[in-house]
Amino acid sequence: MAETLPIDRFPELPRDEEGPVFSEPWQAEAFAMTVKLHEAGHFDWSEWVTYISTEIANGAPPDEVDDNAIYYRHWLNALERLVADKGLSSPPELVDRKDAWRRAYENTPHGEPVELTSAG
Amino acid sequence: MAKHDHDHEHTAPPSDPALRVKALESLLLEKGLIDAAALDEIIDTYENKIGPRNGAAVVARAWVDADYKKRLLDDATAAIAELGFSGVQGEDMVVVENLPGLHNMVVCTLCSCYPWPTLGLPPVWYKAAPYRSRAVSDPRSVLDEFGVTLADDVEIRVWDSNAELRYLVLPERPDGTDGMSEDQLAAMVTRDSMIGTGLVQAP
Amino acid sequence: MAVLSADQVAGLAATGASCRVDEAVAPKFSVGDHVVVRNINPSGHTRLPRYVRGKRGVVDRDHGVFVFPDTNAHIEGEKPQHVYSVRFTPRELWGGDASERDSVYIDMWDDYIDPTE
Amino acid sequence: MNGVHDLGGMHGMGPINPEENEPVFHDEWERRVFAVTIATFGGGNYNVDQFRHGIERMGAANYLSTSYYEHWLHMVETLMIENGSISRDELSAKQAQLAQEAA
Repeated sequence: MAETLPIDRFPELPRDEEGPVFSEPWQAEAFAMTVKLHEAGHFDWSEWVTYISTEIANGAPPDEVDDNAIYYRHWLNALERLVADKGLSSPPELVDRKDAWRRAYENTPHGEPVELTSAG
Repeated sequence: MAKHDHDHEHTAPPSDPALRVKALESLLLEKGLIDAAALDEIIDTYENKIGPRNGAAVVARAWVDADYKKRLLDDATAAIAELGFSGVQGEDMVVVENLPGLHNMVVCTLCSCYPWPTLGLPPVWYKAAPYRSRAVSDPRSVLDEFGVTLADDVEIRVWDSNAELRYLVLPERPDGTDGMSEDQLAAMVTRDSMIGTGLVQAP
Repeated sequence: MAVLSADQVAGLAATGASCRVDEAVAPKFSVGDHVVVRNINPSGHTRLPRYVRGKRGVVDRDHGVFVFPDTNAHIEGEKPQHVYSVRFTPRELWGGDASERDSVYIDMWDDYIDPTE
Repeated sequence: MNGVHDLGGMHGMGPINPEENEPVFHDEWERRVFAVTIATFGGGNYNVDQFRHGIERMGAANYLSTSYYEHWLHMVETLMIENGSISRDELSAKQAQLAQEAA
Protein backbone atom coordinates (compact mmCIF):
# COMPACT_ATOMS: atom_id res chain seq x y z
CA MET A 1 0.00 0.00 0.00
CA ALA A 2 2.80 2.38 0.90
CA GLU A 3 3.70 3.28 -2.72
CA THR A 4 0.18 4.56 -3.40
CA LEU A 5 0.19 6.73 -0.29
CA PRO A 6 0.89 10.48 -0.55
CA ILE A 7 3.85 10.12 1.80
CA ASP A 8 5.41 13.30 0.43
CA ARG A 9 2.63 15.15 2.20
CA PHE A 10 3.38 13.69 5.64
CA PRO A 11 5.65 16.24 7.33
CA GLU A 12 9.03 14.97 8.53
CA LEU A 13 8.12 11.32 7.87
CA PRO A 14 11.19 9.10 8.46
CA ARG A 15 11.78 7.41 5.07
CA ASP A 16 14.29 6.06 2.61
CA GLU A 17 14.02 5.56 -1.18
CA GLU A 18 11.61 2.64 -0.68
CA GLY A 19 9.19 4.44 1.62
CA PRO A 20 8.60 4.87 5.34
CA VAL A 21 11.14 3.36 7.76
CA PHE A 22 10.38 2.02 11.21
CA SER A 23 12.70 1.13 14.08
CA GLU A 24 10.12 -0.87 16.06
CA PRO A 25 7.11 -2.92 14.97
CA TRP A 26 4.66 -0.71 16.85
CA GLN A 27 5.56 2.17 14.55
CA ALA A 28 4.56 0.17 11.48
CA GLU A 29 1.36 -0.89 13.25
CA ALA A 30 0.48 2.74 13.98
CA PHE A 31 1.18 3.64 10.37
CA ALA A 32 -0.91 0.76 9.03
CA MET A 33 -3.80 1.51 11.37
CA THR A 34 -3.89 5.09 10.09
CA VAL A 35 -3.92 3.94 6.46
CA LYS A 36 -6.80 1.54 7.20
CA LEU A 37 -8.86 4.25 8.87
CA HIS A 38 -8.24 6.52 5.89
CA GLU A 39 -9.25 3.77 3.46
CA ALA A 40 -12.42 3.23 5.46
CA GLY A 41 -13.25 6.88 4.75
CA HIS A 42 -12.96 8.28 8.27
CA PHE A 43 -10.75 11.22 7.29
CA ASP A 44 -8.83 12.61 4.34
CA TRP A 45 -5.08 13.09 4.22
CA SER A 46 -5.25 16.88 4.54
CA GLU A 47 -6.97 16.39 7.92
CA TRP A 48 -4.26 13.95 8.89
CA VAL A 49 -1.54 16.43 7.96
CA THR A 50 -3.17 19.01 10.26
CA TYR A 51 -3.22 16.56 13.19
CA ILE A 52 0.31 15.27 12.77
CA SER A 53 1.65 18.81 12.24
CA THR A 54 0.04 19.94 15.50
CA GLU A 55 1.69 17.09 17.37
CA ILE A 56 5.10 17.85 15.87
CA ALA A 57 4.66 21.50 16.87
CA ASN A 58 3.83 20.35 20.41
CA GLY A 59 7.39 19.12 20.82
CA ALA A 60 8.95 15.73 21.43
CA PRO A 61 8.00 13.49 24.35
CA PRO A 62 10.77 13.58 26.99
CA ASP A 63 11.13 9.82 27.34
CA GLU A 64 12.31 8.96 23.80
CA VAL A 65 15.73 9.55 22.26
CA ASP A 66 15.33 7.64 18.98
CA ASP A 67 14.14 9.89 16.10
CA ASN A 68 11.77 7.28 14.67
CA ALA A 69 10.29 6.60 18.10
CA ILE A 70 9.78 10.33 18.68
CA TYR A 71 8.12 10.68 15.30
CA TYR A 72 5.74 7.77 15.83
CA ARG A 73 4.85 8.94 19.34
CA HIS A 74 3.64 12.11 17.58
CA TRP A 75 1.86 9.88 15.10
CA LEU A 76 0.09 7.88 17.81
CA ASN A 77 -0.89 11.04 19.70
CA ALA A 78 -2.34 12.47 16.49
CA LEU A 79 -4.21 9.23 15.81
CA GLU A 80 -5.64 9.18 19.34
CA ARG A 81 -6.87 12.74 18.99
CA LEU A 82 -8.30 12.12 15.53
CA VAL A 83 -10.27 9.01 16.50
CA ALA A 84 -11.60 10.82 19.58
CA ASP A 85 -12.60 13.92 17.56
CA LYS A 86 -14.28 11.72 14.93
CA GLY A 87 -16.14 9.80 17.61
CA LEU A 88 -14.52 6.53 16.47
CA SER A 89 -13.31 5.72 19.96
CA SER A 90 -13.80 7.27 23.37
CA PRO A 91 -10.83 8.11 25.58
CA PRO A 92 -11.72 5.37 28.11
CA GLU A 93 -11.69 2.82 25.27
CA LEU A 94 -8.29 4.10 24.21
CA VAL A 95 -6.93 3.50 27.70
CA ASP A 96 -8.27 -0.07 27.73
CA ARG A 97 -6.69 -0.65 24.35
CA LYS A 98 -3.39 0.89 25.46
CA ASP A 99 -3.36 -1.49 28.40
CA ALA A 100 -3.89 -4.41 26.00
CA TRP A 101 -1.00 -3.22 23.84
CA ARG A 102 1.25 -2.83 26.89
CA ARG A 103 0.57 -6.42 27.88
CA ALA A 104 1.18 -7.52 24.30
CA TYR A 105 4.60 -5.83 24.37
CA GLU A 106 5.50 -7.42 27.66
CA ASN A 107 4.60 -10.84 26.28
CA THR A 108 6.52 -10.40 23.03
CA PRO A 109 10.21 -11.36 22.72
CA HIS A 110 12.47 -8.58 21.45
CA GLY A 111 12.50 -8.23 17.67
CA GLU A 112 9.32 -10.20 16.98
CA PRO A 113 6.20 -8.50 15.67
CA VAL A 114 3.86 -7.38 18.40
CA GLU A 115 0.27 -8.47 18.00
CA LEU A 116 -2.69 -7.68 20.16
CA THR A 117 -3.45 -11.38 20.43
CA SER A 118 -0.35 -11.57 22.64
CA ALA A 119 -2.04 -9.43 25.25
CA GLY A 120 -3.05 -12.57 27.14
CA MET B 1 2.67 -15.89 17.16
CA ALA B 2 4.69 -14.60 20.07
CA LYS B 3 6.03 -16.90 22.74
CA HIS B 4 5.23 -16.27 26.37
CA ASP B 5 8.63 -16.42 27.98
CA HIS B 6 9.75 -14.37 30.94
CA ASP B 7 13.48 -14.84 30.34
CA HIS B 8 13.52 -12.76 27.19
CA GLU B 9 14.21 -9.06 26.95
CA HIS B 10 10.91 -7.23 26.80
CA THR B 11 10.30 -5.17 23.69
CA ALA B 12 9.28 -1.99 25.50
CA PRO B 13 9.82 -2.02 29.26
CA PRO B 14 7.29 0.26 30.97
CA SER B 15 8.95 3.40 32.28
CA ASP B 16 9.18 3.51 36.04
CA PRO B 17 8.36 6.93 37.54
CA ALA B 18 10.56 6.31 40.61
CA LEU B 19 13.59 5.76 38.39
CA ARG B 20 12.71 8.64 36.11
CA VAL B 21 12.33 11.18 38.92
CA LYS B 22 15.56 10.00 40.53
CA ALA B 23 17.36 10.54 37.22
CA LEU B 24 15.80 13.98 36.74
CA GLU B 25 16.47 15.08 40.32
CA SER B 26 20.11 13.95 40.34
CA LEU B 27 20.78 15.55 36.95
CA LEU B 28 19.29 18.88 38.06
CA LEU B 29 21.22 18.73 41.36
CA GLU B 30 24.51 17.99 39.56
CA LYS B 31 23.94 20.96 37.29
CA GLY B 32 23.13 23.22 40.25
CA LEU B 33 19.64 23.97 38.91
CA ILE B 34 17.90 22.92 42.13
CA ASP B 35 18.99 22.91 45.78
CA ALA B 36 18.75 19.73 47.87
CA ALA B 37 17.82 21.52 51.10
CA ALA B 38 15.05 23.40 49.29
CA LEU B 39 13.53 20.09 48.16
CA ASP B 40 13.35 18.85 51.77
CA GLU B 41 11.84 22.16 52.88
CA ILE B 42 9.18 22.02 50.13
CA ILE B 43 8.15 18.49 51.10
CA ASP B 44 8.01 19.34 54.82
CA THR B 45 5.91 22.45 54.14
CA TYR B 46 3.26 20.74 52.04
CA GLU B 47 3.23 17.40 53.84
CA ASN B 48 3.20 18.70 57.42
CA LYS B 49 2.46 22.41 57.67
CA ILE B 50 -0.31 23.17 55.18
CA GLY B 51 -3.58 21.26 55.10
CA PRO B 52 -7.35 21.41 55.53
CA ARG B 53 -7.05 22.41 59.21
CA ASN B 54 -6.25 25.89 57.86
CA GLY B 55 -9.51 26.05 55.92
CA ALA B 56 -11.41 24.67 58.92
CA ALA B 57 -10.09 27.55 61.03
CA VAL B 58 -11.41 30.02 58.43
CA VAL B 59 -14.84 28.36 58.43
CA ALA B 60 -15.07 28.26 62.24
CA ARG B 61 -14.11 31.93 62.48
CA ALA B 62 -16.80 32.84 59.95
CA TRP B 63 -19.37 30.87 61.97
CA VAL B 64 -18.64 32.71 65.22
CA ASP B 65 -17.82 36.19 63.92
CA ALA B 66 -20.41 37.84 61.63
CA ASP B 67 -18.07 40.70 60.71
CA TYR B 68 -15.35 38.26 59.70
CA LYS B 69 -17.85 36.31 57.61
CA LYS B 70 -18.85 39.49 55.78
CA ARG B 71 -15.19 40.30 55.04
CA LEU B 72 -14.65 36.71 53.93
CA LEU B 73 -17.48 36.82 51.42
CA ASP B 74 -16.50 40.32 50.19
CA ASP B 75 -12.73 39.80 49.86
CA ALA B 76 -11.77 36.23 50.65
CA THR B 77 -8.06 36.63 49.90
CA ALA B 78 -7.64 39.41 52.49
CA ALA B 79 -9.88 37.77 55.11
CA ILE B 80 -8.06 34.43 54.83
CA ALA B 81 -4.70 36.24 55.04
CA GLU B 82 -5.87 37.74 58.38
CA LEU B 83 -5.57 34.21 59.79
CA GLY B 84 -2.14 33.80 58.20
CA PHE B 85 -3.07 31.62 55.22
CA SER B 86 -1.98 32.84 51.81
CA GLY B 87 0.39 31.99 49.00
CA VAL B 88 0.86 29.54 46.15
CA GLN B 89 -2.46 28.42 44.63
CA GLY B 90 -4.37 30.70 47.01
CA GLU B 91 -3.28 34.07 45.66
CA ASP B 92 -6.82 35.00 44.60
CA MET B 93 -9.53 33.39 46.69
CA VAL B 94 -13.33 33.32 46.43
CA VAL B 95 -15.52 31.92 49.21
CA VAL B 96 -19.03 30.72 48.31
CA GLU B 97 -21.57 30.22 51.09
CA ASN B 98 -23.94 27.29 51.51
CA LEU B 99 -27.39 28.33 52.74
CA PRO B 100 -30.65 26.50 53.39
CA GLY B 101 -31.75 25.49 49.87
CA LEU B 102 -28.36 26.29 48.26
CA HIS B 103 -25.34 23.99 47.89
CA ASN B 104 -21.99 24.89 46.31
CA MET B 105 -19.38 22.53 44.91
CA VAL B 106 -15.93 23.13 43.37
CA VAL B 107 -14.12 21.33 40.53
CA CYS B 108 -11.32 21.98 38.05
CA THR B 109 -12.34 20.26 34.80
CA LEU B 110 -9.12 21.17 32.94
CA CYS B 111 -6.52 20.15 35.52
CA SER B 112 -6.58 20.08 39.32
CA CYS B 113 -6.68 23.68 40.56
CA TYR B 114 -7.27 23.68 44.30
CA PRO B 115 -6.75 26.21 47.14
CA TRP B 116 -3.48 24.92 48.64
CA PRO B 117 -3.04 27.41 51.53
CA THR B 118 -6.44 26.52 53.01
CA LEU B 119 -6.92 22.87 51.97
CA GLY B 120 -3.39 21.56 51.33
CA LEU B 121 -2.68 19.42 48.27
CA PRO B 122 -5.73 17.85 46.59
CA PRO B 123 -6.76 14.22 47.08
CA VAL B 124 -6.36 11.79 44.17
CA TRP B 125 -10.09 11.67 43.35
CA TYR B 126 -10.21 15.47 42.90
CA LYS B 127 -7.44 15.22 40.29
CA ALA B 128 -8.81 12.16 38.47
CA ALA B 129 -11.04 11.92 35.38
CA PRO B 130 -14.28 10.58 36.98
CA TYR B 131 -14.83 13.60 39.29
CA ARG B 132 -13.57 16.18 36.78
CA SER B 133 -15.76 14.88 33.96
CA ARG B 134 -18.99 14.48 35.92
CA ALA B 135 -19.02 17.29 38.51
CA VAL B 136 -20.23 19.85 35.95
CA SER B 137 -22.69 17.65 34.05
CA ASP B 138 -24.21 15.52 36.81
CA PRO B 139 -23.34 16.94 40.24
CA ARG B 140 -26.17 15.09 42.01
CA SER B 141 -24.79 11.69 41.02
CA VAL B 142 -21.37 12.81 42.22
CA LEU B 143 -22.80 13.92 45.55
CA ASP B 144 -24.60 10.56 45.84
CA GLU B 145 -21.25 8.81 45.59
CA PHE B 146 -20.02 10.90 48.52
CA GLY B 147 -23.13 9.99 50.51
CA VAL B 148 -24.57 13.50 50.23
CA THR B 149 -28.24 13.45 49.32
CA LEU B 150 -29.83 16.85 48.80
CA ALA B 151 -33.56 17.47 48.57
CA ASP B 152 -34.77 17.92 44.99
CA ASP B 153 -35.51 21.59 45.59
CA VAL B 154 -31.99 22.43 46.75
CA GLU B 155 -30.20 24.59 44.19
CA ILE B 156 -26.72 23.40 43.22
CA ARG B 157 -24.00 25.77 42.07
CA VAL B 158 -20.88 24.19 40.60
CA TRP B 159 -17.76 26.35 40.36
CA ASP B 160 -15.23 25.31 37.69
CA SER B 161 -11.90 26.88 38.70
CA ASN B 162 -10.48 27.11 35.18
CA ALA B 163 -8.84 30.52 35.78
CA GLU B 164 -6.62 31.75 38.63
CA LEU B 165 -9.42 32.16 41.18
CA ARG B 166 -9.44 29.46 43.84
CA TYR B 167 -12.74 28.56 45.48
CA LEU B 168 -13.55 27.51 49.04
CA VAL B 169 -17.04 26.47 50.15
CA LEU B 170 -18.30 27.92 53.45
CA PRO B 171 -20.46 25.03 54.68
CA GLU B 172 -23.60 25.48 56.78
CA ARG B 173 -23.09 25.42 60.53
CA PRO B 174 -24.98 22.39 61.86
CA ASP B 175 -27.84 22.80 64.35
CA GLY B 176 -27.13 22.07 67.99
CA THR B 177 -23.64 23.61 68.01
CA ASP B 178 -24.54 26.91 69.72
CA GLY B 179 -22.43 26.38 72.81
CA MET B 180 -19.33 25.17 71.02
CA SER B 181 -15.99 27.00 70.98
CA GLU B 182 -14.28 28.09 67.78
CA ASP B 183 -11.78 25.23 68.16
CA GLN B 184 -14.53 22.67 68.68
CA LEU B 185 -16.31 23.96 65.61
CA ALA B 186 -13.12 23.84 63.52
CA ALA B 187 -12.59 20.21 64.52
CA MET B 188 -15.94 19.27 62.90
CA VAL B 189 -15.15 20.87 59.53
CA THR B 190 -13.99 18.31 56.95
CA ARG B 191 -11.97 18.83 53.80
CA ASP B 192 -14.85 17.54 51.67
CA SER B 193 -17.30 20.02 53.21
CA MET B 194 -15.05 22.85 51.96
CA ILE B 195 -14.90 21.34 48.44
CA GLY B 196 -18.67 20.84 48.53
CA THR B 197 -18.66 17.05 48.35
CA GLY B 198 -19.54 16.78 52.04
CA LEU B 199 -21.70 18.42 54.72
CA VAL B 200 -20.61 19.28 58.25
CA GLN B 201 -22.30 16.97 60.76
CA ALA B 202 -22.78 17.81 64.42
CA PRO B 203 -20.95 15.23 66.57
CA MET C 1 18.39 31.11 36.02
CA ALA C 2 17.62 31.62 39.74
CA VAL C 3 17.82 28.57 41.99
CA LEU C 4 15.24 28.36 44.76
CA SER C 5 17.02 28.06 48.13
CA ALA C 6 15.66 26.41 51.27
CA ASP C 7 15.21 29.74 53.06
CA GLN C 8 13.12 31.04 50.15
CA VAL C 9 10.64 28.16 50.31
CA ALA C 10 8.52 29.55 53.15
CA GLY C 11 8.33 32.91 51.39
CA LEU C 12 7.31 31.38 48.09
CA ALA C 13 4.69 29.20 49.76
CA ALA C 14 3.29 32.18 51.70
CA THR C 15 3.23 34.81 48.96
CA GLY C 16 2.82 32.73 45.81
CA ALA C 17 2.91 34.13 42.31
CA SER C 18 -0.36 35.81 41.47
CA CYS C 19 -1.40 36.03 37.83
CA ARG C 20 -3.39 39.16 38.74
CA VAL C 21 -2.02 42.17 36.89
CA ASP C 22 -1.99 45.61 38.46
CA GLU C 23 -2.85 47.45 35.29
CA ALA C 24 -5.82 49.64 34.38
CA VAL C 25 -7.46 47.66 31.60
CA ALA C 26 -11.05 48.59 30.73
CA PRO C 27 -13.54 45.76 31.17
CA LYS C 28 -15.52 44.80 28.06
CA PHE C 29 -18.47 43.52 30.12
CA SER C 30 -20.48 44.42 33.21
CA VAL C 31 -22.26 42.29 35.77
CA GLY C 32 -25.61 41.22 34.32
CA ASP C 33 -24.46 41.26 30.68
CA HIS C 34 -25.64 38.37 28.52
CA VAL C 35 -22.71 36.76 26.70
CA VAL C 36 -21.98 33.90 24.33
CA VAL C 37 -18.72 31.95 24.56
CA ARG C 38 -16.59 31.94 21.43
CA ASN C 39 -16.48 28.61 19.63
CA ILE C 40 -12.73 28.44 19.14
CA ASN C 41 -10.45 25.42 18.69
CA PRO C 42 -6.95 26.79 19.22
CA SER C 43 -4.02 24.48 18.48
CA GLY C 44 -2.08 25.98 21.40
CA HIS C 45 -2.91 26.32 25.10
CA THR C 46 -6.29 27.58 26.27
CA ARG C 47 -8.32 27.64 29.49
CA LEU C 48 -11.59 27.67 27.59
CA PRO C 49 -13.17 24.22 28.07
CA ARG C 50 -15.10 22.66 25.20
CA TYR C 51 -18.29 22.21 27.20
CA VAL C 52 -19.00 25.95 27.32
CA ARG C 53 -17.98 26.85 23.76
CA GLY C 54 -20.90 28.41 21.87
CA LYS C 55 -23.03 28.50 25.06
CA ARG C 56 -24.91 31.48 26.47
CA GLY C 57 -24.47 32.74 30.00
CA VAL C 58 -24.67 35.81 32.21
CA VAL C 59 -21.78 37.75 33.77
CA ASP C 60 -22.06 37.29 37.54
CA ARG C 61 -18.93 38.95 38.90
CA ASP C 62 -15.85 40.81 37.66
CA HIS C 63 -12.69 39.36 39.24
CA GLY C 64 -10.32 42.04 37.90
CA VAL C 65 -7.39 41.90 35.48
CA PHE C 66 -5.31 38.76 34.90
CA VAL C 67 -2.62 37.42 32.58
CA PHE C 68 -4.11 35.74 29.47
CA PRO C 69 -3.03 32.08 29.46
CA ASP C 70 -3.47 31.48 25.72
CA THR C 71 -0.56 33.82 24.96
CA ASN C 72 1.43 33.48 28.20
CA ALA C 73 1.83 29.70 27.70
CA HIS C 74 3.70 30.42 24.47
CA ILE C 75 5.70 33.43 25.74
CA GLU C 76 3.69 35.65 23.44
CA GLY C 77 2.94 38.28 26.07
CA GLU C 78 0.69 38.62 29.11
CA LYS C 79 -2.16 40.36 27.25
CA PRO C 80 -3.79 41.39 30.56
CA GLN C 81 -7.59 41.49 30.57
CA HIS C 82 -10.60 41.11 32.84
CA VAL C 83 -11.78 37.73 34.08
CA TYR C 84 -15.45 37.27 34.94
CA SER C 85 -17.42 34.58 36.66
CA VAL C 86 -20.09 33.65 34.10
CA ARG C 87 -23.21 31.69 35.07
CA PHE C 88 -24.64 28.96 32.81
CA THR C 89 -27.72 26.83 33.34
CA PRO C 90 -27.32 23.06 33.03
CA ARG C 91 -30.06 23.12 30.36
CA GLU C 92 -27.97 25.51 28.23
CA LEU C 93 -24.88 23.33 28.66
CA TRP C 94 -26.34 19.83 28.46
CA GLY C 95 -29.77 20.34 26.87
CA GLY C 96 -32.76 18.09 27.29
CA ASP C 97 -34.47 18.13 30.65
CA ALA C 98 -31.44 19.34 32.62
CA SER C 99 -32.20 21.80 35.41
CA GLU C 100 -32.96 25.48 34.77
CA ARG C 101 -32.44 26.41 38.41
CA ASP C 102 -29.01 24.92 39.11
CA SER C 103 -25.93 26.58 37.66
CA VAL C 104 -22.35 26.10 36.57
CA TYR C 105 -20.08 29.10 37.14
CA ILE C 106 -16.90 29.30 35.12
CA ASP C 107 -14.26 32.02 34.81
CA MET C 108 -14.00 33.66 31.40
CA TRP C 109 -11.36 36.06 30.10
CA ASP C 110 -12.57 38.97 27.93
CA ASP C 111 -11.18 37.25 24.82
CA TYR C 112 -13.34 34.16 25.39
CA ILE C 113 -16.75 35.87 25.21
CA ASP C 114 -18.90 38.07 22.97
CA PRO C 115 -22.03 40.08 23.76
CA THR C 116 -25.40 38.64 22.72
CA GLU C 117 -28.24 40.73 21.38
CA MET D 1 -5.60 22.84 22.48
CA ASN D 2 -8.35 20.28 22.27
CA GLY D 3 -7.14 17.42 24.38
CA VAL D 4 -8.31 14.72 26.70
CA HIS D 5 -7.39 16.89 29.73
CA ASP D 6 -10.53 18.92 28.88
CA LEU D 7 -12.78 16.50 30.76
CA GLY D 8 -15.90 18.50 31.60
CA GLY D 9 -19.00 16.54 30.56
CA MET D 10 -17.10 13.54 29.17
CA HIS D 11 -18.81 10.15 29.66
CA GLY D 12 -17.61 6.74 30.72
CA MET D 13 -14.87 7.64 33.20
CA GLY D 14 -16.21 5.33 35.92
CA PRO D 15 -16.76 5.78 39.66
CA ILE D 16 -14.93 8.37 41.79
CA ASN D 17 -13.69 6.03 44.55
CA PRO D 18 -12.53 8.46 47.26
CA GLU D 19 -9.86 6.98 49.55
CA GLU D 20 -10.47 7.07 53.33
CA ASN D 21 -7.82 9.00 55.28
CA GLU D 22 -5.75 9.53 52.19
CA PRO D 23 -2.09 10.49 52.83
CA VAL D 24 -0.66 13.64 51.21
CA PHE D 25 1.76 11.48 49.21
CA HIS D 26 1.40 7.77 48.43
CA ASP D 27 5.03 7.04 47.67
CA GLU D 28 8.48 8.57 48.05
CA TRP D 29 8.73 9.23 44.29
CA GLU D 30 5.60 11.42 44.49
CA ARG D 31 7.31 13.56 47.17
CA ARG D 32 10.37 13.92 44.93
CA VAL D 33 8.30 14.86 41.84
CA PHE D 34 6.38 17.44 43.85
CA ALA D 35 9.57 18.98 45.30
CA VAL D 36 11.47 19.03 41.99
CA THR D 37 8.45 20.67 40.33
CA ILE D 38 8.05 23.40 42.95
CA ALA D 39 11.83 23.99 43.00
CA THR D 40 12.07 24.39 39.21
CA PHE D 41 8.88 26.46 39.05
CA GLY D 42 10.02 28.63 41.99
CA GLY D 43 13.40 29.05 40.29
CA GLY D 44 11.64 30.72 37.37
CA ASN D 45 12.22 28.00 34.77
CA TYR D 46 8.65 28.21 33.41
CA ASN D 47 5.38 29.99 34.11
CA VAL D 48 2.12 28.41 35.28
CA ASP D 49 0.63 28.39 31.77
CA GLN D 50 3.68 26.66 30.28
CA PHE D 51 3.37 24.18 33.18
CA ARG D 52 -0.24 23.35 32.26
CA HIS D 53 0.48 23.22 28.53
CA GLY D 54 3.38 20.85 29.22
CA ILE D 55 0.89 18.38 30.69
CA GLU D 56 -1.78 18.89 28.03
CA ARG D 57 0.70 17.91 25.33
CA MET D 58 0.84 14.32 26.64
CA GLY D 59 -0.98 11.88 24.37
CA ALA D 60 -4.57 11.01 25.31
CA ALA D 61 -4.04 7.40 26.36
CA ASN D 62 -0.81 8.30 28.15
CA TYR D 63 -2.55 11.13 30.05
CA LEU D 64 -5.50 9.02 31.16
CA SER D 65 -3.48 5.97 32.12
CA THR D 66 -0.95 7.80 34.32
CA SER D 67 -1.34 9.51 37.68
CA TYR D 68 -1.21 13.18 38.61
CA TYR D 69 2.45 13.21 39.68
CA GLU D 70 3.45 11.27 36.56
CA HIS D 71 1.87 14.14 34.60
CA TRP D 72 4.05 16.57 36.57
CA LEU D 73 7.15 14.44 35.97
CA HIS D 74 6.46 14.36 32.22
CA MET D 75 5.96 18.14 32.27
CA VAL D 76 9.19 18.97 34.15
CA GLU D 77 11.20 16.63 31.89
CA THR D 78 9.62 18.22 28.80
CA LEU D 79 10.08 21.86 29.85
CA MET D 80 13.62 21.44 31.21
CA ILE D 81 14.65 19.75 27.93
CA GLU D 82 12.93 22.45 25.88
CA ASN D 83 14.53 25.33 27.78
CA GLY D 84 17.96 23.72 27.32
CA SER D 85 18.64 23.05 31.02
CA ILE D 86 19.18 19.36 30.31
CA SER D 87 19.33 17.27 27.15
CA ARG D 88 17.28 14.27 26.17
CA ASP D 89 20.45 12.18 25.90
CA GLU D 90 21.76 13.25 29.32
CA LEU D 91 18.46 12.31 30.92
CA SER D 92 18.29 8.96 29.21
CA ALA D 93 21.95 8.21 30.10
CA LYS D 94 21.25 9.07 33.75
CA GLN D 95 18.22 6.77 33.75
CA ALA D 96 20.29 3.93 32.29
CA GLN D 97 23.06 4.51 34.85
CA LEU D 98 20.62 4.47 37.78
CA ALA D 99 18.83 1.40 36.44
CA GLN D 100 22.17 -0.42 36.19
CA GLU D 101 23.18 0.62 39.72
CA ALA D 102 19.83 -0.62 41.03
CA ALA D 103 20.08 -3.96 39.21
